[in-house]
Amino acid sequence: MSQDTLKTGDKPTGVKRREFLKVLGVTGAAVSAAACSEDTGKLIPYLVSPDETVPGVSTYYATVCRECISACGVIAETRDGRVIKLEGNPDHPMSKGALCARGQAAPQGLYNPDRFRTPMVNEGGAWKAITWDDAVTRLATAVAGAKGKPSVFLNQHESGSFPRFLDSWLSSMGLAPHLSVDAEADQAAIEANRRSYGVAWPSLSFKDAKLIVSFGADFLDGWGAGVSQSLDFADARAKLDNAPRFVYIGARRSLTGLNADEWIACKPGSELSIANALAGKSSLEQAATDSGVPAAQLQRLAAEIGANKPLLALSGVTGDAALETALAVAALNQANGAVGVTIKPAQPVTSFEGIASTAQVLNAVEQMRGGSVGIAFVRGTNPAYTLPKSANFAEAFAKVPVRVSFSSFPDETTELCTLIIPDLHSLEQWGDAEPLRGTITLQQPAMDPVFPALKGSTADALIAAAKNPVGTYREWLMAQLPGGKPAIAAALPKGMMAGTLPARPTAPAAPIAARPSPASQGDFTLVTYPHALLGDGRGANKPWLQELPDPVSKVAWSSWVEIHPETAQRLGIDRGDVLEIKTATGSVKAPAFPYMGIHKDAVAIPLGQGHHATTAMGVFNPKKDAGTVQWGYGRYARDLGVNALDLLPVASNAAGGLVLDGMKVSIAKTGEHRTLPSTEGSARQHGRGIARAIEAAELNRPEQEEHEVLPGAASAEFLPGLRSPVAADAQGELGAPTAADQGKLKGMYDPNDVRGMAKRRWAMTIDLNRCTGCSACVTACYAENNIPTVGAAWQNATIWADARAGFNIERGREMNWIRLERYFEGNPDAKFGEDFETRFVPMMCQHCGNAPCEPVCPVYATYHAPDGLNVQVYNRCVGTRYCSNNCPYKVRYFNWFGYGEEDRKQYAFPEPLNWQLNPDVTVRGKGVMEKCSFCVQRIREAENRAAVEHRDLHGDEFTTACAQACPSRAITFGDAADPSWSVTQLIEDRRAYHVFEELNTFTAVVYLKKVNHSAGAAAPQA
Amino acid sequence: MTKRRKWTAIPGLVVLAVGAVMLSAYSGASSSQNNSPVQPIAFPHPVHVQKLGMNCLYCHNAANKSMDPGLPAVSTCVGCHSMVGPDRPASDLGPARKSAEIQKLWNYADIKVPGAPLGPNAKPIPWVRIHKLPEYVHFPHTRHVNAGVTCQTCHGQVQKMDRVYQYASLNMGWCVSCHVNGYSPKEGQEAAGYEPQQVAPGQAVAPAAAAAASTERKKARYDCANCHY
Amino acid sequence: MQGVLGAFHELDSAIHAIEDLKKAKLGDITVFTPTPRHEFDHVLEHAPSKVRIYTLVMGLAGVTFGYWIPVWISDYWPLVVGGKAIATWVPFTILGFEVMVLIGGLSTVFAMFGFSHIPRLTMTVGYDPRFSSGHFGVWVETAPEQADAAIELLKKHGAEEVRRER
Amino acid sequence: MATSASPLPGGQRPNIPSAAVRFPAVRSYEQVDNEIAGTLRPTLGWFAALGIAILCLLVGAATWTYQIHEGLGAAGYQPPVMWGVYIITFVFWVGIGHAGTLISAILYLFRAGFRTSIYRVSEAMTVFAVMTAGLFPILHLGRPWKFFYLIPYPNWRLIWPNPKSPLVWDVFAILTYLTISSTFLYIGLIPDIAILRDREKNPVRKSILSMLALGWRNSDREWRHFTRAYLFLAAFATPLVLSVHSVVSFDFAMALTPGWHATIFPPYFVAGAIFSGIGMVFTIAIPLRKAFKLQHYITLNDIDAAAKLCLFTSMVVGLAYLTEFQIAWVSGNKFEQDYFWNRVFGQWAWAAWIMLICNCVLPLSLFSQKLRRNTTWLFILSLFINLGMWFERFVIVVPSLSHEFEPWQWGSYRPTWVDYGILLGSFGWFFMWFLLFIKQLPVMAMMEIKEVVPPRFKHGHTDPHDLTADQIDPDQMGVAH
Repeated sequence: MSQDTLKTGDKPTGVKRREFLKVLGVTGAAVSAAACSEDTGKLIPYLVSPDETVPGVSTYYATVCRECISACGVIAETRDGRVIKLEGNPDHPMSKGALCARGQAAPQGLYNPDRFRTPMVNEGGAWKAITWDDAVTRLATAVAGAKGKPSVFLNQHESGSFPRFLDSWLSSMGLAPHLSVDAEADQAAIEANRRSYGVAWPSLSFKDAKLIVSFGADFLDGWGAGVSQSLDFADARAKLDNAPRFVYIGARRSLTGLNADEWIACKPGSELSIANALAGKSSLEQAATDSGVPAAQLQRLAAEIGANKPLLALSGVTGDAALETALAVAALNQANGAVGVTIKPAQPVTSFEGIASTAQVLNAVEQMRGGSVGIAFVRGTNPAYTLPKSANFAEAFAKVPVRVSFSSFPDETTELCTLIIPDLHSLEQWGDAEPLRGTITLQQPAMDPVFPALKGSTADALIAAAKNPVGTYREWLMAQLPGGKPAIAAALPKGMMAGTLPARPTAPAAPIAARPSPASQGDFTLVTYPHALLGDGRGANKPWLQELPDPVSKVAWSSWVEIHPETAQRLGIDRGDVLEIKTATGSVKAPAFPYMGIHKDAVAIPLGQGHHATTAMGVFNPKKDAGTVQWGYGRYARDLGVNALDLLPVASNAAGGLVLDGMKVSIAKTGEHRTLPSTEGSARQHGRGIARAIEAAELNRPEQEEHEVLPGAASAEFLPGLRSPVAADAQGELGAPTAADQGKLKGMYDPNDVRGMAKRRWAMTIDLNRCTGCSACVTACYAENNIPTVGAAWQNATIWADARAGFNIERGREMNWIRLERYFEGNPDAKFGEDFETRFVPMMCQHCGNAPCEPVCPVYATYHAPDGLNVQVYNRCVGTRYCSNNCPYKVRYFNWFGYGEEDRKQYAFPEPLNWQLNPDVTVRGKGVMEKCSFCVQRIREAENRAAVEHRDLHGDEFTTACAQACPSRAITFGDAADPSWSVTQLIEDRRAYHVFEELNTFTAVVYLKKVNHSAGAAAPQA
Repeated sequence: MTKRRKWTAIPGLVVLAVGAVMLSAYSGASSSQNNSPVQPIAFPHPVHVQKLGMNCLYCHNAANKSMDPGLPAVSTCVGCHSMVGPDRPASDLGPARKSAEIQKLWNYADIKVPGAPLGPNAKPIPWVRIHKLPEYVHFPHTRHVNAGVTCQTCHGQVQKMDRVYQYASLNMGWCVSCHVNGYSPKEGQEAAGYEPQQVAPGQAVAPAAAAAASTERKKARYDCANCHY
Repeated sequence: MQGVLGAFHELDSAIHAIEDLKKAKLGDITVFTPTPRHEFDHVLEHAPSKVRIYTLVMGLAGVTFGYWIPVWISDYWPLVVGGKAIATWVPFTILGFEVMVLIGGLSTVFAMFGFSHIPRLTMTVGYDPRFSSGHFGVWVETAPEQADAAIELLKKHGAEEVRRER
Repeated sequence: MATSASPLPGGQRPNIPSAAVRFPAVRSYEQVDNEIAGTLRPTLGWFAALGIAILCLLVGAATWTYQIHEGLGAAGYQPPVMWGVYIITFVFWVGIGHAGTLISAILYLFRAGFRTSIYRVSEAMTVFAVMTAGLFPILHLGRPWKFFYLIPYPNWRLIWPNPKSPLVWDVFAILTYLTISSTFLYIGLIPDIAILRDREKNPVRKSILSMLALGWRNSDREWRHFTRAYLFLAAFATPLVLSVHSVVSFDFAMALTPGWHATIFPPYFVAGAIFSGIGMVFTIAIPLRKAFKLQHYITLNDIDAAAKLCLFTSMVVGLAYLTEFQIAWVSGNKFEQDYFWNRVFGQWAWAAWIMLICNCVLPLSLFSQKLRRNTTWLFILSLFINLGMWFERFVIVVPSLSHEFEPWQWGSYRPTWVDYGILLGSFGWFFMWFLLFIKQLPVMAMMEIKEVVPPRFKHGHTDPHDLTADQIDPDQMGVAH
């Protein structure tokens, strides 16, 4: 592979080629297995070698994740000056070492091929690249020109000192203070929290609750501080005795809802009356009629609430009664002893402080439309997309003479600006955050800017523009932080320090001046919600997040309309039929997704897709368009799906938050049909016992007699799987050659014969009771193992081939080494109102002791390693695909195209995305099979370290990427042959089982059954 | 009938051809063994190692810490050579002369006068790579160096090479045979070209020396996933 | 090498000619026939072909080799696949069989070549293109002095053409 | 010994008189030569056919080049259906490749008279079919340029193929089969080539034919060893035929996949192979017979006999199908049952029914002698049989994979133009070779026909020697009395 030769070096990309060459020259950087050329290329040394780094060895920096407003503490793994992976910071109270899918995908923002590489100015409608200094001088003159006139600064909400710095700068320039915008935050909940508890966001303790009731609060997919909430929720549910039962009330059953034991499917907007009824403010019968929920069910719930204190009730309603509902729920909490126990105002999540309401933003838009505004700034946020079309942001924005953007990506708003000074990525600049009161998290640059033309962050630009004496933003920041230099120096390695930042001003919440918007007609109610992975749309330009199937619908690279199967059947709508959804304010067309988890009178559409450039741009062609600016939020997001906000009128709830659901819509079949790019084969298990569950009551009953499959007796059947035959081990350190049989017997014909078995067996347990289906593990795996994304429109064949986004996924060609299977339990053709259960199963290579894939490979490309791994040797593989045919778990993935070959149009890592590639893992070329390797590179790294230090591996010394990322700690990895690894205890759990045990594959992955808390069992047997 | 005889030779030729193909395949004729490219600067290993007694790890400083041996940064060269300029006085290394090679180094490092640090326009030296394993092979230098495998075992006696060449074939078979048959420190010493110290009978041997002289072969795992992942 | 060649159009005449030639002991007789007629074998009374021995021996050699390759390969670089033993003889039977057929079959053919002296570099004397289409040929290898007797004998039996060759 | 019984005069074994009238219309050896060698003159129609075949081949070659360049994704694979048209077609051609050796070897051992006239054609068909089949395992590789990893040869990696893998068994089986069947064909050809050599005037062609004839001169010694060797080769080829398709069936039977993992596969596949092979023989021999005006060699009796064999194998295949369902039914194995239900009544019903109708229903028409002797119908039927047998392999490969253990990974399959292009190319490749063959070498074994054509006699049949023996009896060859 000639990546490391000079000839590629003179490509006129803005990338710091030299740096890159240094790196690739000295490290055996990850490149295609297929391309094993004799071309040895050049070795480019450093000029001055950085002191703390050793080539080929990772350095880790603690910093902050800015992908959502929670601001978790993360650790950036850098190799030879490049960030190659983000991981949670184990010491950080927010993330506790875990990291969600969006956080994992941050490097794809850093290395996004569509990132602005230079500042740009729009002169007479034409964009022109300029130097950073030039841009700063233009900024200075513009600001000077706008002095005294009203101004607007829309900044993506972030925790920390920067907002304060920004306001001080603005006032020094005689400009209005900025608005801290976040389109995802539940403003009603925040306002209700303020009124009831006095803080924007108290930290929640699921562990201490006896009953969890959520009114549409999706605390596992985007509502609030995702990672810490999942961790806590998982811990709560993992308590096998008196774990809290979880009831979800809402018109749509979100990922959070799917994790509930019971779903109370109410009419959209009727949550308020249910909450009031439960709080005793009104009659349950009234609530029943409003919500269409049988009264008996509500009575049972009421009884349960009475019987199970403390309660944890949450409201995430986004209708126009959002605030009222939130307040009612707060009352419910106060009435049931939640405050201080399950809801802790004393430990507020400070990252939610100081968010401006959407109403304020809309008022600012009106101000702009007034024409008086002299200058407008946008940073990070994308109002042209995140505000309803009916707000006519573009038209209002156009009235402002000078429009400056500090955004890094060519999105809808940036395209409307006149001057672009791209901010550095958060991994490239200094900053701070206070996610939890009292914990200041430090954000330090983990690497030099990818694009050297960008000389500084927004703050640096502002300072430079103001000729401000404070020097760099870093110096200013250090001066702000408590404890001074030594304290900071001490804190930096950990990335955290104790102390609090000054409180942030919060504007009083007020709804926007009611604006007459035509009332929509139609017999369906619309529900829109932020996408679990793309959020308000900011994730849409990251291929990992596009490729990662939505946890609920399992649809990728597309929008969809959720409609209840019963309704669909009534209207003759099939899965994939394109529906037109109409309101008075607009209409969208999207394929139907029949989903049992939606109210039969409602349709739901996720937000986040449907990015468009102002002028149509056509399908991206990697061979031709690589150089041009990809407006419409980049090549990966542009023209995918629809933006449901087009349907919404400009209306806000009492807290000033945008009303996302409740409006009437009419739906019509267009006659078009589009196969959904979904990874779902069959949503049912067909009784094959892949995802197993057990009733809590059942579990707590004393052990049954032996022959019963369920309790811990399993281990007998497990032994063979958790032992592995040894060969090819000349040293004998793992067993065979020095074993009793001198290594003669290397077979497993008799699973109970222990001779010739290895002393080491890598194994894994997956606790289905903890798994919430959030899919963070999947993205972590993509990041760790250089897995290509295949869904982009141009990643199909060339001649007479379909260039449609997600087409490869329609054909089942996704490459997710670990996938999350979502199985529905219960009546397959249930009518609405019949509850159903959902089970999530992370499925990856099971590393079988008797692997069916191995003997069929004609070239030994896959075989059983002495330490129990089922190994795939890419460079030996000739691609007969027999192994995949013979794999009962179907966890082997084939490189149908040259996803890993940079000269192919299907190349999945276009410059500079390839900077993120993990040098320890071979990038696979076309025509080879690949699969989960149990992160063998991490195993080898640990083994090497141990060998050099002349010691054995310690228990739990390291773990796989998926286990490390998992925000609910469902995955445990370790050596099943060495009791010092915690996995060995978990294997003995009485919930443990193998998938397809009857096939005698003796898998190394042990699943622990999910525990259900059905309504009947919920009554406390004291 | 000579015409008839000719065709009887054809099978023979076929057999020969097949034999040749197999032989070349077996002998690894495809590898780049003995390849010895011209470097941008003719760096004399013998002078630095044998005369000046520098250790390999002085420049290739990551070899014992990392997968990669590491390559001296230009600043490392300049560390000495900003003083040791092109104008070489007479010394035990030779008569007074003007060293074209050091001049080249100065040009890369953008140094005009002795004692100057790296200049503003310094650029890295584009060394031509000689030892290159395909990217799907992960070779941990640290593990081998720490196991006492001398550099010369794989790279040949670089200290004697005026121009470095690829010493070993670096074929898979070559790697594996060592893992299977094992490696003894003594062989390493011999490969490195060090004389095993003479020990008079009854004289105590320094443990290090004894270890170095040991002929006990240490084997290694040779299943594919050790290097291919 | 010299002798007399007679070309017959009828089968029986050729047969009788051969019988008399044998009685007259004029020399070795070779018969050319467009298609194998066992009448000739009866009169010539040749021993049965030895080809079968080669078939047997090489077949056995083949099956041995066919078993040996996979066993050797498996033990040469012992890799465990599917938890099976390293050298699993059962499936190797297939390879054993195939190699037996291959070697046995080919050696049968080569044995046949050897016995019947083909490939033959030169067309020896005593052959005529007619013998591949419709005629039966009888070639007697005789000394010149006995040639006339042979010619006369062949003619008597109604050979269409008789010629003396050297 | 005292007995009134009187033995036959001459004490010879009585012989089969019927053989004399096998080819009533063939009178003399010369007529055989003239008529059969006469078919070798190229005609315009032949050039046209060859042109079309080569065109198809070029299409296939171009398509493959594109597929190699783009990656296997250009074909219509939809995981979990990791095998598709290529493997289906591979098994299809291997199956075709079976009738040849069957007819020439097995019928030879069984002394089936009707073999004589059609075995050369079917042997040639075998060799070319196997040559075609042999391409597909390489064609369907993700990295075809690395196919040599499957061949056991000493190499500097010190690593060898995995002898436990059915695919390696395939390599051995297919290569052996190709070698043996082409040797068999060639050995049978030598005397005929000698005939052509002796007839040839053009010196260039003559010298080439001389080389091919290996200096064969029809001497008694040559014939003696020749017939013996031919017998043993036939004895070897017979079990080989059975083994090869069994090995091919192991590709499936050795896997866990529901619908594949069945012990019935080897006999089932062999029967299917013979069935499809005979179908292909009809497809080829019937037009050939017309075009070359060889009706008096390939007589209706022969065709009738072959048709009976066809009917028989068709019923064996049908039985195999039923047995599969029965096994699934009694096995009580959920995966197996789900799969077979899905095969006939689910997603893939259409393919399954094409298979059943073409392979089990239509051939039943052969119970009628009128239809057995109606070449037009046989030709049409043979086309249906070829189609049906292709779909049999489709039904085995695709539905099994698309409906495996893991419901989450259930899928479908739709081939693209690339698959069809290469399929077309394979037919082009096969027919190119076949057409070249029929105009260069005799499509019928002249010397074997001469065996059953009575020779010229002078004094009628009153000779002490058994001159009525028109049937060659290999067992008696060279046995002295």
